[in-house]
Amino acid sequence: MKLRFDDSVEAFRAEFLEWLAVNRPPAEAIEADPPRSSAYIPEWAASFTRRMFDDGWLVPGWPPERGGRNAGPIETLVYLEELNKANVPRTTNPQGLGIIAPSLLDYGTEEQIENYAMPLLRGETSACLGMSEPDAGSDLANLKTRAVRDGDNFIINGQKVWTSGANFADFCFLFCRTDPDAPKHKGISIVLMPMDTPGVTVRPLTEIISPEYPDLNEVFLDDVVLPVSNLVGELNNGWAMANGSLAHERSMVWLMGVMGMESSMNELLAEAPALLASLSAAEQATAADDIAGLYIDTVASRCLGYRGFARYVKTGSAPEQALMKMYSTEIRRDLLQIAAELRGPAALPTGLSRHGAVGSLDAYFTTFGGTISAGSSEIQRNIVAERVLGLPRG
Amino acid sequence: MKLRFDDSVEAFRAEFLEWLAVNRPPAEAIEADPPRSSAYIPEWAASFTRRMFDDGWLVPGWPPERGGRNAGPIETLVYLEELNKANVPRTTNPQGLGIIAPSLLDYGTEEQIENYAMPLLRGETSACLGMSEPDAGSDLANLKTRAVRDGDNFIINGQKVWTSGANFADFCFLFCRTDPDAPKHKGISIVLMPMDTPGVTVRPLTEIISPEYPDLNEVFLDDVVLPVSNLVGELNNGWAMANGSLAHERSMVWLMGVMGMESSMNELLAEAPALLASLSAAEQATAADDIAGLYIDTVASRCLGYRGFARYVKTGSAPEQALMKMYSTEIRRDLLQIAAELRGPAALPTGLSRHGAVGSLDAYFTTFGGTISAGSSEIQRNIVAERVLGLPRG
Amino acid sequence: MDLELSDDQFELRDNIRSVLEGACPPSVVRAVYEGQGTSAELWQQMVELYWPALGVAEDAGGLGMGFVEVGLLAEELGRAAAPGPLLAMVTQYIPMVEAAGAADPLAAAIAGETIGALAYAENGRWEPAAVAASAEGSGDAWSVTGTKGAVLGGANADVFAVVARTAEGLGVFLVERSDAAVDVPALLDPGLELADLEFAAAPATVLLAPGPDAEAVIDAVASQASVAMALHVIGACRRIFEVTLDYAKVREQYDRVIGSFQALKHRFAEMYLAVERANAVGYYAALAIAEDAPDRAEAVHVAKAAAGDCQRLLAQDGLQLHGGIGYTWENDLHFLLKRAKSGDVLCGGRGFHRARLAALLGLGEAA
Amino acid sequence: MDLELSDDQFELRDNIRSVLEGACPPSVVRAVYEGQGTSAELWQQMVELYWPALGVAEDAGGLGMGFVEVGLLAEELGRAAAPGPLLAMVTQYIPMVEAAGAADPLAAAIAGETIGALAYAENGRWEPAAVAASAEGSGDAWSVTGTKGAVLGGANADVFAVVARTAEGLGVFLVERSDAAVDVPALLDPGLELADLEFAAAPATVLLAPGPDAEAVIDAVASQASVAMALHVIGACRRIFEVTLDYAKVREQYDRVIGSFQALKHRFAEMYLAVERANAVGYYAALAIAEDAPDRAEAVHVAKAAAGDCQRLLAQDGLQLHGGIGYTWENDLHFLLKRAKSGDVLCGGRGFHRARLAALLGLGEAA
Repeated sequence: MKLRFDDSVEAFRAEFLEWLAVNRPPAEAIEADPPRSSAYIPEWAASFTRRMFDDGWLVPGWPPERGGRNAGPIETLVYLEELNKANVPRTTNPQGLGIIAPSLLDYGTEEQIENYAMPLLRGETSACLGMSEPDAGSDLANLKTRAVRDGDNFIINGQKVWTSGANFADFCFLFCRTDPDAPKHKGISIVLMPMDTPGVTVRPLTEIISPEYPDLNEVFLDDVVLPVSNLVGELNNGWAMANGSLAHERSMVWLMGVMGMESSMNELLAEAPALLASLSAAEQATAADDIAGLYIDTVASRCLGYRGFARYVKTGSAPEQALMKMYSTEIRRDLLQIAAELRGPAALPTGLSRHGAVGSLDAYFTTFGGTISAGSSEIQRNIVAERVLGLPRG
Repeated sequence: MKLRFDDSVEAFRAEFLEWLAVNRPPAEAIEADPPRSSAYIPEWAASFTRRMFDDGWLVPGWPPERGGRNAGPIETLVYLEELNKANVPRTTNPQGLGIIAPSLLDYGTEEQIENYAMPLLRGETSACLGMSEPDAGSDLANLKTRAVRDGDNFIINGQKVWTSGANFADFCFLFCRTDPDAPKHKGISIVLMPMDTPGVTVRPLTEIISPEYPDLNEVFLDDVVLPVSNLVGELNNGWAMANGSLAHERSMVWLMGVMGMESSMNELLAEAPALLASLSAAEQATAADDIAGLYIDTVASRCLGYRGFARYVKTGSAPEQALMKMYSTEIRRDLLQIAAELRGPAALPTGLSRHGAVGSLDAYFTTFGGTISAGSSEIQRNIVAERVLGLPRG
Repeated sequence: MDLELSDDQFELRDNIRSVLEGACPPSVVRAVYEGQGTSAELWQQMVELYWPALGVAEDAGGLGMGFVEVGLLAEELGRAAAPGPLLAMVTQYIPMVEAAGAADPLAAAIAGETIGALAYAENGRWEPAAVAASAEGSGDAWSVTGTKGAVLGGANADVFAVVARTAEGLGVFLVERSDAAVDVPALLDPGLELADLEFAAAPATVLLAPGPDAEAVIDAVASQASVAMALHVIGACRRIFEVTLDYAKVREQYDRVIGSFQALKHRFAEMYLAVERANAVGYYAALAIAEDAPDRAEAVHVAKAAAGDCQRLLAQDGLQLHGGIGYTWENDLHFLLKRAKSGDVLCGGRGFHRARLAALLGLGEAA
Repeated sequence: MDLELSDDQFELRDNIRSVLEGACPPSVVRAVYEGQGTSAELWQQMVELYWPALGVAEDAGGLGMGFVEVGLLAEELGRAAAPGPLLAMVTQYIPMVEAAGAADPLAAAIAGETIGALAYAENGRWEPAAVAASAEGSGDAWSVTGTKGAVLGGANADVFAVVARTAEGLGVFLVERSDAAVDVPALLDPGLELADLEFAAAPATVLLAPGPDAEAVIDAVASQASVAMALHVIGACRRIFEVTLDYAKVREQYDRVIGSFQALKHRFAEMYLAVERANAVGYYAALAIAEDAPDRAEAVHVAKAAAGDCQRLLAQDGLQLHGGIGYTWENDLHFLLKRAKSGDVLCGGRGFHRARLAALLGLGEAA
């Protein structure tokens, strides 16, 4: 155990900070056109992505020939930390940068890389991930969208739901069933689908907060024709690629949860004196105790994350993703619940911003995006119990 | 809804209080030889039981020919409340008085009533309930103790566990399997077994607190011979009688939980000023908040109990026993946890009394007798979910 | 002691519920949320049913029902997440006007001719000590200066009953809407019609002459309002529980209805307990008020604090167990979620009432 | 930043664990509980392994390991529910003696010739403000008057390092056992060897001369002791978790192993989180002490408070999920349950450390 990073890591940090100071998008530009949908690319984001990519800072962990600088995991961690501290979003299309582009580089053809992956990396386009379906929910094996071979084309019919960013994305990384007779886990393929293909209908699902900024969508696929050349990787190998795709950057996913909690905690601590001032002494003490409890969780999620990360660096496996996902999303929800109660009736106005200030009920409700999506807390608990603790299924 | 009882109920209460004032056992006698095992009968208890029975106050809800006075459920509630308020235990053999004696009156022969039930009611003997077994746990259907007919006798072999009071009881109300080929719920019978029958071995299971006062026992049955005349009710009808036996006074079981919580709460409120005095102002406020939360639970358990009781009086069915069992035992555990933390290191000495003062860790640990036995909290939650809320099994 | 509703009370509840199912289905709530409609028609229907007069004494022109019955109405309005002024009228403004013995304003309120709102809390605090708004004057000529926040039903009120401080203590003063600056923020739950008010030497008349008697009345009305709000929250929570339970019985995942998963079953048992717990102490408090029980003050705080516990769990698990569908605007669940959470912070939140309770139990600062 | 134990640290932990599995199996703990044995032999074995000297600087005759390593020892002692003076010696008395630079007492302690205990808390409070015991004198001639409660390891100690108040501030004084009235109550966990002490003008020598420097040392030693006690509690909790998990994998009810019931699975996930959470912040605090991090003070309170959360859940669910068998004296589980709960109230309980943390975060009264 040690608290400080090696000098080489600190040198890497310094180099990035120097670059960032020069190249960061102006805070006013971000504020004027903030990240909202998962696939909306404001102008500042497009140009910042391009600068990052050109200078080897968009995907520092990749080799130089792919636009990176072979940064190790610890350096990548420091890079992400500094972006967060600087309040600069690394991307406004996280699925595109984090999952789809690397999957294409791993499994795609040269042409697919050129036409689909590179524009993503240059900030020119955005992409969405077509996985969830109405009856499948979190259960990819139950996928029903069909792609039927017809000469050089696939004819695709089905429906996707909870598709983040489909209303702004240029293309979709679409999971569909190409062999209906195979066992459930087999027979799934991935196809690249431009969102303007005839037969694709996107219906935004407005959320319970800020209906003016929908991010989730239903995507209806009605005799959508795509060339077979849009197939990614091998036919019927989608399940394996999905696990590959989702595993990309999995070793860093925890950091988003930890940083989100830390930001909220810092915001709460900054506001707390003013919020506490109107309370009675006894209420102040119990509120302070609540906040202290949340602070413990903030520290704990950070320590758990860094410890798991150290294990990953050492052994290549980080078994605690499920625990971190469930924990960091739930404590953030708890923080925003307590902050809203502390704010009292002032928590009731809505629409201040997409996520609201800490302590608005708006912000409380948006935390359920974390506990429900990408494998609900209930599913994470199953995973912890079965895969980490070895309890029997059933 | 109304807060006050009818005048007739208040007249009943007054009559009982008058009797109790004259006949109650002296507090010093109780303190000198307190209730400990579930079947130990101190002298004061034997004579008090006899006086209660003779004057129609032991089982006031029964008809006069059985020693009661036909009191209605509301009167019976008031009677139990007043005994609790007066700190007088109604019996030191609750299974004998509450389950075994009434079951015998319902299902037993005249001879069984004369030889087994009446001595219980006169405070002359005590009895234990032989249900749980090592591999069956809470699952009576898995009962393995065998009774094999041999002429006019049963030959009984098997083992019971968690048998409260077996170390002091005069006889056991023994559940055993008399038809091994019948479906699990069938083929169970009840036999009266004097504890001094050859082949009966009792091994007290000392508890994690106060090992000097064991109440739970293992009971080993090794070729125990009992006359067929000791069979209670019909052969192979034990399951139905068990439900009948356990249902006796079920409408009042909640009251024990509520009264236990109220006693603990009152004790805690009385001690709280002294306990809080050594804390910092902030700690005082959070401790006060914790106690306020427990007070809410105390009031709530009382209100839920009385409401359920009113429903029972009205409709004859009280569906909330499972909820009340789980709730009242768990909040009592929570109260004793918080009280112990509040007491700090002073919670650590042991052996002050069987259950310890509120705030000792001794007392905390004994509360698990409530959450584990008689259907654990987990089983109660299943029952609530399936039988009350109609969620599917499996 | 009988803590179960009487047959008459059950009948009243069923009657209210059935009226609201017809007059205030989710589509009516949605119209208000989406700016496609107002609460006016619903309010008119309720006036015609004499609901504003439910708890008003018969000799004052009301239906003469007790406070338990008022609680039933508050709960059912929560269950429907009903928009509009009725909750504010029947649990805050009208009780204050009736307690003041002000015959004309009471008659106008009952008849639906005037919509009034009680302006009490400042800075989010539902307590006398927080009242900084002041009144000056005498006889019929008073003026009120100060601010009031999150006034329930204030958005559409014609008149405000303003609790204000004078040299003689607190009193209550009537101020016309036109004499106040009324700010109506965009709300998470627009149906509550909250308003923030500012009075700059606003002309006012006395409703309740300042002094110790007035303070006792203010306390009694505020207590009733707290219990009614508790029951309102509980009504929303019970409905969340019901729709979530129904959903769990039909929604399938991994080829099973999700309600058959034991972990969810146990959570439903917890939710059920939270609702029943809050309901039992909520009606106990209503009864304690109706019959002026000695533990009435404790019961009020217990009720609102337990409603706070209830909404914490029910909003959280109701939404969580619905999964993504509950997170969408087009599902009706969110009306209930927002009503439950909004109601918690009105009339004093969970923490406020727990602290007051602790003080009453002798465990801390005086209330 | 690397929050994982190093290979050396893992090796040390495994080594300690394996020694304790041999020298301190449950049968040894049971013998102490049942009055059939003492901790003396175990203590002697530990002395021979130089464990009392684990964290003492090499030039003072110790093994020169850091505070993280001391934490590992404390955790493993908790895992074994080990009886005897080692925990008190290695995490309280010896650090105080070493910090005081008292070569002879240190050498005697390391060699196992003297068993010492730190007498700090009064009235259950682990803080300077609670110290009412007073010392008078000068040079080598001092006397101490006052009472100390729940002194860890005090039952078998030969000498007490007593924190006492003087006109110059707090100091630490050595008092021989024979000069104190030592009361050893019957304890829930006799292995902790707690004692209540009374000093009536007891002859004493100066260990740490009173004044601001002494107060800083007392604070540092008390902080270390708190973190060590946190890790000790966590060690007991992790073992509760393991044996409960093992039990759930074999115990059948309703023809299934109980660990296959989803509601229990989710509770195991919660227990696992509680243990990992406390462990992560516990070692973070140890590291923060070892490297004198700027957030060291917060980290100490976080660690002990999180250990408090952990023992709440693990004692409760560990016992509950064992069912009746865990409730019996003959099962070994209760040694761990009692150690976990006892450790929580020592060195300041969960509530104390949360309140201190809140104060450090600027949220309330000054510490």
